[in-house]
Amino acid sequence: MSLLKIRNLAVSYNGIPALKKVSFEINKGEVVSVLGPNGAGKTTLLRAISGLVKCEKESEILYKGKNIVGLQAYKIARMGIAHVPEGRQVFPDLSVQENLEVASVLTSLNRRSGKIQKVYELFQELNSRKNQPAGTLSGGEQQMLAIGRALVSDSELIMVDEPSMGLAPVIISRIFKTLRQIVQEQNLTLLLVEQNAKLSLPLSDRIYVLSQGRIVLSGTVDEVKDSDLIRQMYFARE
Amino acid sequence: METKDILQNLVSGIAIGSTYGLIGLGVVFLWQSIERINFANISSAMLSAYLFYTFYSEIGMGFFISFVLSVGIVALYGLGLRYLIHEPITKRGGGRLEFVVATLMICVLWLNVIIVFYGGLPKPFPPVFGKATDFVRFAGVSLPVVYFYIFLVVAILMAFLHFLLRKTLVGKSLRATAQNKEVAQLMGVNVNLTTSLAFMLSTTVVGIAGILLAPIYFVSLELGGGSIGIKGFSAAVMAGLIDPYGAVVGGILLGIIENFSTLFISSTYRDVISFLILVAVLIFKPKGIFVWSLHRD
Amino acid sequence: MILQAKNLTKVFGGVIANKEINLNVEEGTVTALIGPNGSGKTTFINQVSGVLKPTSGQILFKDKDITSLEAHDISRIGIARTFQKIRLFEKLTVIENVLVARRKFFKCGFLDIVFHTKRLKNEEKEQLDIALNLLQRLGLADEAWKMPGELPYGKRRALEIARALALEPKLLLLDEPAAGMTRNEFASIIDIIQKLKEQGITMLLVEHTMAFIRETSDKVYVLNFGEVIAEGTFEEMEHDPAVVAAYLGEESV
Amino acid sequence: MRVVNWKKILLIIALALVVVYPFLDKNDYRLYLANRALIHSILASGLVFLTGFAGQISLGQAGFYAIGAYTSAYITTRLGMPIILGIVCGILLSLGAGLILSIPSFKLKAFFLSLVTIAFGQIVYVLILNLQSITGGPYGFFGIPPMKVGQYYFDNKGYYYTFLIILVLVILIIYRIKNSYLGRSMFAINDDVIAAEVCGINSKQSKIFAFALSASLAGLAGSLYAHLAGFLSPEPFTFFESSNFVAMAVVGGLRNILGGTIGGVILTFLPEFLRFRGWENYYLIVTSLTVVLVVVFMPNGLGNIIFKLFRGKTHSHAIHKEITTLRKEKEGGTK
Amino acid sequence: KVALCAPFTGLGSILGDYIKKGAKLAVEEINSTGGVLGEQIELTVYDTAANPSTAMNVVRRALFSDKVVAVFGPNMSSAVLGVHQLAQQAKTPMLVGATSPSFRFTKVHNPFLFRLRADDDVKVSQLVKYAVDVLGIKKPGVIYGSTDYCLAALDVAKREFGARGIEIVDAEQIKEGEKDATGQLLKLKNAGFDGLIGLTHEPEAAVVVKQLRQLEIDVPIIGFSAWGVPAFTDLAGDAAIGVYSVQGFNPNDSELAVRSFVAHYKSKWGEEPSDPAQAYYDGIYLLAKAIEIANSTDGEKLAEVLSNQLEMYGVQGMLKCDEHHNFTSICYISQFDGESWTIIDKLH
Ligand SMILES: Nc1ncnc2c1ncn2[C@@H]1O[C@H](COP(=O)(O)OP(=O)(O)OP(=O)(O)O)[C@@H](O)[C@H]1O
Ligand SMILES: Nc1ncnc2c1ncn2[C@@H]1O[C@H](COP(=O)(O)OP(=O)(O)OP(=O)(O)O)[C@@H](O)[C@H]1O
Ligand SMILES: [Mg+2]
Ligand SMILES: [Mg+2]
Repeated sequence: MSLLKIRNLAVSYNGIPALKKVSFEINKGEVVSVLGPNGAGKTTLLRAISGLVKCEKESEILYKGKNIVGLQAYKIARMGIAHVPEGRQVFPDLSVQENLEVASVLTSLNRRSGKIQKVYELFQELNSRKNQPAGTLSGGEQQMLAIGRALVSDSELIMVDEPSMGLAPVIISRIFKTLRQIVQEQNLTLLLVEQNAKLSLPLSDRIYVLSQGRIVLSGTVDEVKDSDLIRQMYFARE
Repeated sequence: METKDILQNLVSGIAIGSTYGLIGLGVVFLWQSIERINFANISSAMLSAYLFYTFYSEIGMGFFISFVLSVGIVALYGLGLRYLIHEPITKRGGGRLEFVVATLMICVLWLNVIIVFYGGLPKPFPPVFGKATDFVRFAGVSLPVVYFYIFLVVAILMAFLHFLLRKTLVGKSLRATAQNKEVAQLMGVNVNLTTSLAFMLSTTVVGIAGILLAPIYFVSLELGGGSIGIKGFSAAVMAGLIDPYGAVVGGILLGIIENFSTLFISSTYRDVISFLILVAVLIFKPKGIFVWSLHRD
Repeated sequence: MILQAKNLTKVFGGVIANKEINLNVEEGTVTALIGPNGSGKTTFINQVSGVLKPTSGQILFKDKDITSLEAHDISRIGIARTFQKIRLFEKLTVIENVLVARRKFFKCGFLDIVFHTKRLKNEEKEQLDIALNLLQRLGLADEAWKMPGELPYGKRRALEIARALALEPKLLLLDEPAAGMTRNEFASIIDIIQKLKEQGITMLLVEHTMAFIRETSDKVYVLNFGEVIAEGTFEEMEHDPAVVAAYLGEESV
Repeated sequence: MRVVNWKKILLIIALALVVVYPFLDKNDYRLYLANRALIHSILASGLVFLTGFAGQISLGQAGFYAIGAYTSAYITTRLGMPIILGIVCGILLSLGAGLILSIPSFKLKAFFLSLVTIAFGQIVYVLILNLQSITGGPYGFFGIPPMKVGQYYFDNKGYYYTFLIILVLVILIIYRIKNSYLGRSMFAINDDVIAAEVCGINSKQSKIFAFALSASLAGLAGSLYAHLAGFLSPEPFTFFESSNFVAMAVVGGLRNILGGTIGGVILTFLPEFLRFRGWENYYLIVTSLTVVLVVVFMPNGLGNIIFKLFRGKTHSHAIHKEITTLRKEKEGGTK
Repeated sequence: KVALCAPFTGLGSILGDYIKKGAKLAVEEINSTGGVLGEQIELTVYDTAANPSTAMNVVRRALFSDKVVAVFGPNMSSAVLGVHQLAQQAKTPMLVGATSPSFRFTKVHNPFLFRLRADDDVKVSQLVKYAVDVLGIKKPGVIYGSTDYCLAALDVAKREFGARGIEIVDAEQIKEGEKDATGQLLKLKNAGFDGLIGLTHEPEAAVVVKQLRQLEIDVPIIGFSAWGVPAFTDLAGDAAIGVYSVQGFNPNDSELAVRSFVAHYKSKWGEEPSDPAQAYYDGIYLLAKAIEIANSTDGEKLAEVLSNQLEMYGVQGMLKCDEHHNFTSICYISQFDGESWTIIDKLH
C-alpha cells in the first residue's frame, strides 16, 4: 500500500498557480526523488504536504490512507512526516543542542538522547559546537543541523529539500551514505528534492520530474535515466 | 554617614528593586516566548490587585480563593490579549510596533476603566502580608514584612521561569516558536498551545506580582502603568531580555542606583541619574549586561 | 594585485575562524576559495567586505589598506558581494532592490530632493534604465515589478548578483552563487561569470560544486580550520592529498 | 470625452473646505482644536518618517516637543528676541538632541532603542520640573508672546493658515525624500542593515538623518505650540504624550505619507468630541478603545483606507511616480 | 448652564471624584427646591486630565462652544494660571478650588477669577506657626512633591520659617509615584532634623510616614492639606497615628452647617466628604445666590456681585470675597488619632 498518495494537488500564490493538479504516490520504504528546474514547484510541493501552504479545494493528500489536507502543520508533523525545509532554517538563538532537543519532541523519551548522540556522530562538526547559538554556525554547519533535526524525530516519512546545498563534497557523500543506510535500517521512506541528480539518482527507486507545476516525467531510475530531458537538465556539460 | 544607614539604604534599594524585577520577569518571559513587548501586560498587575481587593476586602472571600480567582482571571486576560489583539494584528500584517501601540492603548484603557469602577483614589491593601507597621529588624536594618514575601516569590518565580525556559522541552519549544514559527510547527510543536501558554504565563506572573506589590504601591492606578511599567521594562532590557535571572538582577541594580543617587547626589535628579546610567549601560553593552556571546547575521 | 590579505585572523570567543590567512587575488582573474564547512570562507568574505572587523591582520585593495573601512565605504570603492544565505530587501520590489545599490551614482544632493529638480528626475530615470538593463542581462526583466518573496530560489540568487553588479565593482565576492541550481542553470551563471571576467571584473568565489570551480577559476585557495592548506590551479588541488582528505573525499564528485 | 471623475471632485471639495474652514466655523474652541491638530500632524508626520520609513522607534518624542516649546518660549519671553528666532532655535536645539539620541540607534535594536527614547523623554521631563529658573518648573511658563505680522497679532485664524502652510511644506518635503534614493535607502536599511551597507549605504548617516528630521519637526511643533498656547507647563510632555504621538502615527498609517496628518487630526478631535454630557470618565475609554480597534483591525492605518477609496488601490510604498510611468512605457513598448 | 472642570484621569484623579460629588449634591439640592430664577441648573462636567494643556481645551469648549454661565475649576493651580485669561476674554466668572497663592487677585488682577478655598499661603503659614510655636520645632526638615501645589507650599514654608529666624535643615523631594523614601529620610536624619514638614500628595505622604516608622525616626510630623484627608490615613494605616495636619475642612467640626452637610453628603454618596467636596458645594451655592442677586446670568454682572455684594453663610461659615478674591480663609489644625482627625484648633 502506498504511504503517501497525492491526487490533483493544486496550489497557487495570489491566484498564480504554482502546482497544477499534481498526482503521485510513494510506497513505504521507497526513496523517491523530485527533480525540476528553478521555480518548478518542488519546494511548494513539500510545503503543501506538510501543511505550510493552503491547497486548492480538489486536492487530496492521503497519508496512510487519511486525508491530511487542511490539517495544521504540527499535526501533520506528529503523524510522522518530517520536513527539512529549504534554506537551512535553524532556530538562531537556540544552541545546537537545543535545536536538536526541540526536534525530538515527538521521539519517545528514552530514545531521545541516543538519537541526538547519533547525529553528533554523523556530524562531528556539530559535536564541538553543542552550546553555540545556531545562528552563528557556518552555512554548511546549519545545513547539517537542519538535516540532523529531521533525523532525531521518529518520523516515518522524511522529506528533504535540497540537502546538498552548501555542503562540502566530503560531507555530501557522507550524508547520502547515511540516508541510504537509515532508510534501509529503519525502514524509512524518503522524499528527496535534490538538484544534484548525480547524487540522488543512485539512491532513488523512482523519480518524478516537475516543470512549471506539472509532472512531466516519472518512472524508475532506470526508465528515466537515459531520457533526453534528464540528460539535458542535469548532465548537460558532462 | 553611619554605615548602618548605608546598609539600610542598600537593603531598601534591593527591596524596591526586586519589585521592578518582578515585573521584569513577565517582560523577559514574553520576549523569550513570542519576541514581543506587551505593555498591556503591565495592566495585569493592576487588574489582579483590584480584583483581589474586590474579592477579599469587599466581598469577603478567603485569602486563598481570592488569590486564585484574581490570578486566574488575569491568566484569562492573557489569553484574551492573544486572541483579540495579537492574532488579528498578525493576521493583517501588522508588526511589533503595531502590537506595542495597541497594548499601550490597552494600558490606558484599563486605567480609565478602573477609574470608572473604583475612582482615582488609591485603596489600602488589606494587611494579608503584615500590617503597615510590621517590620523585621536585623543588624540595625529594618524592612517591612511584605518584602520577605516578595523575595520569596521572586526567588521562586525566577527559578521556575529559568528552569522552564532553559531546561524543559516546553520552554525550548516556546523559544523555538518565537524564532521561527513555521519550522517549529514542522518539528511538531503545537504553536497554538505554546503561544497561548506564553501569553497566559506572562500575565499570570505579573498578576501575582500585582497582589504582592499592592501593599507597597497600594491598590492604585500606579500599578497599571507609569513608572513601575517603565522600570520593570528597564530591568528586563538591562539584562538583554534574555534570562529571568537577568531581569531580577537588573531590577535590583536599578533599585540600588536609585536609592544611592538619592542619598549621595540628589533626590530631585535621581531619575535623571538612573536613566543616564541605564542608557550608558545600553550603549556600552547593547545586548544587555549579562550577554557576552556575539551573534552574527 | 587587486586584493591582498596579510595574516588575516578572526577569532569568535574561543573559535579561530580565520588564522593568519595570506591570500592574493590577481586583477582580472577568478580566484576560488574552497574548504570544508566551517573552515572560515564566509568569515573571510565578511572581513573583506567590511561586515566583520578582523581580529588582526591587514586587507589591501589596490595596495590601499582598507582594514578599518566600514562596509559602505568598501562597497563604494569597488568591492561588491553576495551572501551565502540570500539577503534581499524583501519589502522592496525587484527593481528597487537593484536601484538601492545604485545609490553611490547619484550626484544630486538633499536640496535637489527638496526642490525636486530636473536634474534629479533625469538622474532617477537614468539609473532606472541601467537597473532594468541589468535585470535583463540576468534574465529577470519580467520579474522587475514583483516582490523578491515571489521568486523561486534560483532567481533570488540571480537578483542578488544583479544587485552586486549594480555597484559596478572592480572586485566581486560571490559566496556560493550556484547553490541550489540545476546544472543547466548554473551553466548560465558560469556564462555570466565568464562575461564579467571579459569585462575585467575580478572575482573571488566560494563554491562547493567542483564542476563549477573547474570551469571558472584560475586559481584556487583551500582553507581548513581557518588556515590556508593549499593553493594552486584547480587541477593541482584536485590531486593534492591533503585537499582530498579534508575536503573532496575519496569518491570526489 | 471622459466620465466625470467624482473622486477627484470630492477631493477638491475636501481641500477647498480645509482652506476656507476658518471662515465657515466661527467657533473659537473648534478652531483652536484645529490648530492643535495641525501641530500634532506636523509632529506625527515626523514620526511616520522616523518609524514607518526609517524603521526607528521613538517613545520619547514629547522630549523634543518640550525642548522646542521651552526654547522658543525662553528666547522670546525672557530674552525678548523675535519669535522667528525662537522657533529656529527651538528647531536647532531639538535637532541637536535628536543627533545625540541617534547615536544609540547605531548599536541598539528596536526595543532596546525604544527604552533609550523613553529614558530620554523622562529625563527631559524631570529637567523641566527642576530647572525652575528656566522653565518655571511645575508652576508653568507664562506670558509667551503670540505670533504677529507687523501690527497684526495672530488670532486662531492666523495660526490656522500659518500652521497649515507649514504642514503642507513638511509633507511635501517628506514625500520627496521618501520617493528619492534617500527614501529607498531607508527602506533598505529597515529591511536589512547589513545588506544595505554592502550596497553602499551609510546606515549611520541615514539613522542620524531620520532622527534629526523627526526631532526637528517635533521641536518645530513644540515651539508653535508654545506661541499658540501662550503658557507652558510640564504635564503635556510626559511619556503618555509620547505614546499618544506614536498612536497618532500608527492610527494614521505608518507607511502613508498622510498618516501623520490623518492620525493627528483624528486623535486631537476624537477625545474632544466624546466629551458628551456625563461622559467625563468614559471618553478616554472610548478613545483608547478606538485606537486599539484601529490598530488591531487596520494595522496599516486609516490613511490606507482613505487612500484606497481615492485610488482604488494602494501604491506599494517606494514606487515612484516616474518609475510607474516609465514602467508603463516599457510595458507598452514590449507588447 | 454651568461647567465643572476637574481632573478625573491622570495624577489628580484623586480629587475629581470629590469635586464632582460635592458640586452635584449642591446642584441637586438647588434644583429640587425650584432652581435659580425659576430655571434648573445644568451641570456639565469636563475632565482636565490634570493637564493644563487639556484644561485649555475644555475651558475653551465650555466658554466658547457650550457658552456656560460660569466655570468651576480647573482645580490645578498651573492650569488656572494658564486659562484664567480665557474667562476674562469671555467675561465669564471662573470659580476655582486651587490653592496656590500665585494667582491671588492682587497678583493677576483678573476680575472674573475667584477662589473657593483658603489659599496655601494662609494654610502653610498656620502650619509653620503651629510647628514652631506649639510643637517647638527648631530644625525643620521638609519633604515635598514635584507639583506646583507642593512647590508653592514649599516657598511659603521657606518664607515663614525664615521670618521666624529658623533655617530649614534639609528639603528633600519625593516624586509622585515613588515608593521608597529611604534615601530622603536618611538624608534628613543626617541633617539632624527635629520635625518633619510634609508637603506631598497623599500616596507619597503614606510612603513617607510608613518609612519613618520603619526607620524608627521619632519626630513630630505635620503635613499640609493633602495630609489631612482620609485618602492619606487609609493608605498609611496605623503609621499615620499622631500626624498633625492643617486642613481646609474637617467633617468632625461640630458646627451645625458642617454636620448637616456631612449628613447629606453621606446619605447621597455613602462616604465622608473632604475639603474639595465642601469647597465646590459651597461654590455652587455662591453662584446660585449671585445669580439671584444679579437677577441675570450676565457674566460681568455676576462677577460684580460675587466680588462686591455677596455675603453668604455656607458650610465653612461666612463666605465673602476678600481682596485676594478668596472666599474663605478658614483652616483647622488637627491630629490623627487612628480613627479620625481631632480638631485642635480652628483658625480664621
Ligand atoms: N510566497 C510566494 N508568493 C508568490 N509566489 C511564490 C511564492 N513562493 C513561490 N512562489 C512561486 O511559485 C513557483 C514555484 O516555486 P517553488 O519555490 O516551489 O520552486 P522550486 O521548484 O522549489 O524552485 P527552486 O529550485 O528554485 O527552489 C515559482 O514560480 C515562484 O515564483
Ligand atoms: N559569531 C560567531 N560566534 C562563534 N563562532 C562563529 C561565529 N561566526 C562564525 N563562527 C564559526 O566560525 C567558523 C567559520 O565559519 P564560516 O561561516 O566562515 O565557514 P564557511 O567556511 O563559510 O563554511 P560553509 O562552507 O559551511 O559556509 C564556523 O565553525 C562557525 O561556527
Ligand atoms: Mg525550492
Ligand atoms: Mg560559508
